[in-house]
Amino acid sequence: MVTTAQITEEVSYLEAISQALDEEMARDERVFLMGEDIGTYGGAFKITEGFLQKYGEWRVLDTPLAESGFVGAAIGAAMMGLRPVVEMQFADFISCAFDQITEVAAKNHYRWGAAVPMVIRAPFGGGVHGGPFHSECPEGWFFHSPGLKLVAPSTPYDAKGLLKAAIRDPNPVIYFEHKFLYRRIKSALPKEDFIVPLGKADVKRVGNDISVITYGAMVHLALDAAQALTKEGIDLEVVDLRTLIPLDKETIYSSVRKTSKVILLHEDNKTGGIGAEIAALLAEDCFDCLDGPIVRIAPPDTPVPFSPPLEEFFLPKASDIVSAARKLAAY
Amino acid sequence: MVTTAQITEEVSYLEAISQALDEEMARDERVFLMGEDIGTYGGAFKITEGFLQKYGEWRVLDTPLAESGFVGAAIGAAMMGLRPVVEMQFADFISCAFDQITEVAAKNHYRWGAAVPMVIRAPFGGGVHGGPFHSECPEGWFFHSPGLKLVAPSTPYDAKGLLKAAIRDPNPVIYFEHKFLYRRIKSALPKEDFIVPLGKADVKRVGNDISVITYGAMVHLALDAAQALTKEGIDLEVVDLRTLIPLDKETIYSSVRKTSKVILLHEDNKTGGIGAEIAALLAEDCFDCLDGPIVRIAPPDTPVPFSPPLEEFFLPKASDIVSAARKLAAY
Amino acid sequence: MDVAAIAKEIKREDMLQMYHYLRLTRALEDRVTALYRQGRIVGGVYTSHGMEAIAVGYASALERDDVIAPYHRDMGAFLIRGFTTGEILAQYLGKRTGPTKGKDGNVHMGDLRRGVFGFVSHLADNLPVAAGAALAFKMRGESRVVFTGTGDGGSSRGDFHEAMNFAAVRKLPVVFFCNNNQYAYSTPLRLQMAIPNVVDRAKAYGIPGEIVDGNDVAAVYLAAKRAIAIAREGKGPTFLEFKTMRMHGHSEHDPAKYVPRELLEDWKKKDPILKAERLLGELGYGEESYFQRVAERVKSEVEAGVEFAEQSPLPEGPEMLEGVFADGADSY
Amino acid sequence: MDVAAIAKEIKREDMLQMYHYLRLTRALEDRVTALYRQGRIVGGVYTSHGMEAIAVGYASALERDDVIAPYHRDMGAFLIRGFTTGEILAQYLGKRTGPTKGKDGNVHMGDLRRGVFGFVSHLADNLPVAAGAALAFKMRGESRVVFTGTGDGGSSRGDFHEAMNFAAVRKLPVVFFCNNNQYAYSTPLRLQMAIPNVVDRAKAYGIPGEIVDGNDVAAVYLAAKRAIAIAREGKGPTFLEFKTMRMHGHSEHDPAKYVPRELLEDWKKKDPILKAERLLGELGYGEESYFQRVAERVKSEVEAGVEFAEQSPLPEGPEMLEGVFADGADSY
Ligand SMILES: Cc1ncc(C[n+]2csc(CCOP(=O)(O)OP(=O)(O)O)c2C)c(N)n1
Ligand SMILES: Cc1ncc(C[n+]2csc(CCOP(=O)(O)OP(=O)(O)O)c2C)c(N)n1
Ligand SMILES: [Mg+2]
Ligand SMILES: [Mg+2]
Repeated sequence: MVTTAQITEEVSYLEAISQALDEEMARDERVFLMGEDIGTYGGAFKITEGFLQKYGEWRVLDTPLAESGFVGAAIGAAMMGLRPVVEMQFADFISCAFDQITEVAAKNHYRWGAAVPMVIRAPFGGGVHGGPFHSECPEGWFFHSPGLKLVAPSTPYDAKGLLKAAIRDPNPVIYFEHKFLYRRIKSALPKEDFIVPLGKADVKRVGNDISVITYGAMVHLALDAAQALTKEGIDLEVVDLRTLIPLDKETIYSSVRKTSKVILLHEDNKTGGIGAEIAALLAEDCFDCLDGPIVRIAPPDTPVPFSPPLEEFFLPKASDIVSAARKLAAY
Repeated sequence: MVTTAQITEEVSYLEAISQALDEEMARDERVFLMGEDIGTYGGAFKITEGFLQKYGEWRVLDTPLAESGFVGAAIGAAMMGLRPVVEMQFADFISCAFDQITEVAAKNHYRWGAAVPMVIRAPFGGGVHGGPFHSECPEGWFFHSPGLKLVAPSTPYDAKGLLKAAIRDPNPVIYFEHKFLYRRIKSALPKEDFIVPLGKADVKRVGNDISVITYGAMVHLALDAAQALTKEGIDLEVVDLRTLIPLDKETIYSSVRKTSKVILLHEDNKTGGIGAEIAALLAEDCFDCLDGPIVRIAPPDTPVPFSPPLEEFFLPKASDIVSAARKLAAY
Repeated sequence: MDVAAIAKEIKREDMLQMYHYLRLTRALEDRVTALYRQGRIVGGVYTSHGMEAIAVGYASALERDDVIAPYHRDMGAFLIRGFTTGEILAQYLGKRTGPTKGKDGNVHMGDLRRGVFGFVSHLADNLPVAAGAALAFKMRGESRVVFTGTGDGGSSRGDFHEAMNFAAVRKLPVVFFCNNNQYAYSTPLRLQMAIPNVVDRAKAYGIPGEIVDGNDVAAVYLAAKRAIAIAREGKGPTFLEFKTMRMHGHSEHDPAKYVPRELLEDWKKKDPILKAERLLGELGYGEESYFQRVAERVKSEVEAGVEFAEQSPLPEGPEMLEGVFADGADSY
Repeated sequence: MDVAAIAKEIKREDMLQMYHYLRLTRALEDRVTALYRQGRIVGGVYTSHGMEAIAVGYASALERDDVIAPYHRDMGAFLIRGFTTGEILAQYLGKRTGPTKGKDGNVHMGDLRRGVFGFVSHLADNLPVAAGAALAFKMRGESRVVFTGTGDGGSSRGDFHEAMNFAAVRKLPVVFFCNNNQYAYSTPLRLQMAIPNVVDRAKAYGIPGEIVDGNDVAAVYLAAKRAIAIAREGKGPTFLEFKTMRMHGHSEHDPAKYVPRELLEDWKKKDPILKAERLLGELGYGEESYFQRVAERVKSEVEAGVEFAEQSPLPEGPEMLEGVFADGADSY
């Protein structure tokens, strides 16, 4: 994936996000940050640590506790030519700004032609024992809200490149960054400026038997399962969507045309999740090339429970993929 | 569908809703109404006309213009033993109460065991030249929010029976009533008390060739298309979901097992709509009985446009169903 | 306020221009209402009838590169920003030549190039957005101001609170107003709030507030000027409560039987056009014959608009697919 | 307030019981913090350290069938409503014996049978819910009252506004409080609001407001009593601002370097337990040896809780599937 000669030392997913923000702020003075505790404190996850000192309190704006208010303000600032990047302290609190996002930001350009170039960063996902209000995957709601672009990186490289692309995009983009990955994965990044274009999925592992289509933290689960299955001679292809809207149908379809079998994997609740849409697309557009049922692996339709055994049961596991793959392979 | 001997005169969809509210309020003094302009004015659509006089201003509560506030208040009242029925003036404004609905009402019982028996009435849907903010179909968002039940009747009988069932249910229920149907369809209703149980779909037309699975105003479109197709010898079965959550998989599956071909039809935007979920369920659970691609008919991913030719283009048409059915029949 | 003071503080041409826009607003909206009664309008119609002085007054007080995030009875603001009667009527008829090309209807129009934000139905949603525009001006050190508002009804919404508070904390150059026309649809003030004046809400944010006669275009203009000056000097937001009365139904389909007739009779005497004419007379700027000439001028402006709108084409169905995403971003 | 007046207005046994709960809250939370440092707590820990007098004071002022919709630093309220130290510690350890059976963590517990609403993370979300409970009481003609609140931070949210306004319009029997502990996470008051006191927000709703020393349990109790009485008499909501200081970090992982040390030193002298002991001494209700006995009693109560919690089983994975929907509805 990294094709350049100049490589930095290993950078975590969290640092990659931080770098992207820093570089975009340095590159473009229109870029500024808003959110709760992002200034003095450097953000709940310390992504903007040191930014206040570097960019001052008008480009690193600590807001009152009012998600609808500051998302709305970002919309206005965006229309006036700025490039706001708003932080939700946890993705879960995005529900408080839902109306501004879906009714104002998403519909503005369609209704009266004014673009809203802004990014909402939403630290999402479970596995950190955050319970029902600090573990949510809210992407499904916004997947069904025309006018928004949605991004969900799984690696430091994608995290950095997609955030830069999101900031440069003239549309409202929600950037789902997975809390579980923040400090758990690292990789070396190119030294020079790069972006990962919105709308392009990435085949994280090439394989011939079954396509696992996924995004976010689940990509790593799929790779683990793929690894485990090699000894059984089952060869998984792992497609990382990276961008959820616009969806890269081409990459999805060409993978499925090759393998003829599909597992859709996500961490968001099953019913009405993004897997449903991909299943529907495949069942309509690739019906003839399917050699088995389209399998979804996703949590049940409940809030994210708190206690470790409950959360573990809730979240998809590599073993779920392994057994689904075995069944599909035998189909 | 109506199996009783005692039949009233013809009642419109709107009157059926009104009757359900009236009868439930008379039957159970815990039932009360909240919303904007539902009292003196009788509601934007006049559904509660005369209720203020009959039940007084504490059971027909005109609220300040504050959807989050009064939905939250309904939650509290419900927990204290009342049975609030809240009216959104238009379903579109439900975005303002999104946080209370998804984070408080939906998760309350799961998190700490307190039931929230309340109903939110949401007049939804297009075809009335309401434009982007008075035509929305917001059910897709809530379809992906565990803890809510969702209902969307297509006939006066279902409208009345489902609303009564919703009011008697111990969970938060969003009742999507289609504005386009209010005064356009009528039928005779049983005189005695009846409910339509939540969670049961209804086959509105029995057919052998293709299952059209739909709900709300689109049911009538499907019936029109079915009618048109009889002369071509294509026999549509029209399944009216009626309840969106919990979904009646049994009825869906048994219809599709019979016909082997499916059209999923809805008025909500295509991507991430309820059709996607049903396609995914079928592609997993009924894969072997499918004799053709699963076809979705739904509006493109845009807001609902205002001007008549634009809105007409946006909305599904009977002719879309006819041509999709022809193709599927020939498959 | 006495006439001499007004003569000193408002230029003659500004007074006359405001009178022109009062008449133009009235004529345009009356024509829209007539078209509505004939069934020729697509969708609903919300007018500023009897409240025209508010938008005309505040929009006249702004500079050209200030921004307006209007509320739903601010027709005068569109006219002053150069939306033609033709464009506006095309909007009501769902024509391609309307500012939203048929994508949206009635007062849901906006244009970044003319510094007017599209109105969002969800009341008070545009208040945080307006605060954000003001934030941009402040961050860039521009001396521009944003003017925005909502109705008495809209002041109950959370976004009102969040916007006012944020603007106050950051001393943003934005002026908030409330068109207090006594009703939110059918809901009287007593069921909306337990305070005598909407301006009491300003105290929650530590920003100055003022009650203004919303039917007096000169008073609106001067109050707006003061608030705008405060904002432009970097001293932060002001809240203006314009007292007025909704003289028509909530929208044109609503006979508003819930409004006591006497109340309407009372307020009819305070009609903003009558008031303005009285003032113009006292100022010696014009009398009956002048008013007649203006009436004729605006009438022909409106009729030209009707002709334009009626002759304009409807959009073609597939145009509805365009514009969900932007390719690039203009700004104002 | 002088000691004689307090002696008259607060019963001895109530004073002593409040002291007990202050100590119990402190001991329990200190123990939770210690467990957190040992890595034995699941998830985050938010304490009321140094602010215990607020929940202890108001919860003591309520009658048994009044309802509490607590904010996230109201441990005393749970204890007073009969949540045992064992249950609470089980909650922190994610055990099946906690009030949420492991479904949720830390202060996110509630129990309808004990009249305590589950806390919702989304700050201020419970304020409209509390107003709705009060609405139910008013509609049924019951003389019950709801007590709810939020932090200084939470007062910026729209739901705060919508709840207070609705409660004021309908004169609902609810008391709103603000725990003003000077910070919302790291954000100082000056970046949250442009008013000197959070109580100024009450003016926007036309409801009475009062500033109360939040570290003085007697003051909290008496102010709560007054507000509760007003509510019970049908005279509507009151807003109480409890001035206090967050003495720990936002949560136990936060060293709170952004808080000036002197500020903490100052407030340490105003510790609510110290204050209460001084008062008890002045009232002649108790002195050092009594305080020691209470300290020992609560310590053993906490240790019994630790033992219970640690010996309790974790839930089994599939239990997470239960309870999304209710089969029937209890109410309180
Ligand atoms: C959030 C929201 N809820 C409901 C509505 C429906 N609605 C449109 S206008 C209106 C009344 C508005 O009253 P007010 O703010 O006083 O303005 P007015 O129409 O009186 O000028 C209502 C309830 C809306 N547009 N937005
Ligand atoms: C709507 C919402 N946004 C953000 C958060 C994250 N958060 C949790 S507590 C907190 C600060 C709360 O401050 P305050 O209300 O003053 O209460 P305190 O913790 O100081 O007692 C924040 C930002 C949240 N819980 N809810
Ligand atoms: Mg009004
Ligand atoms: Mg605080």
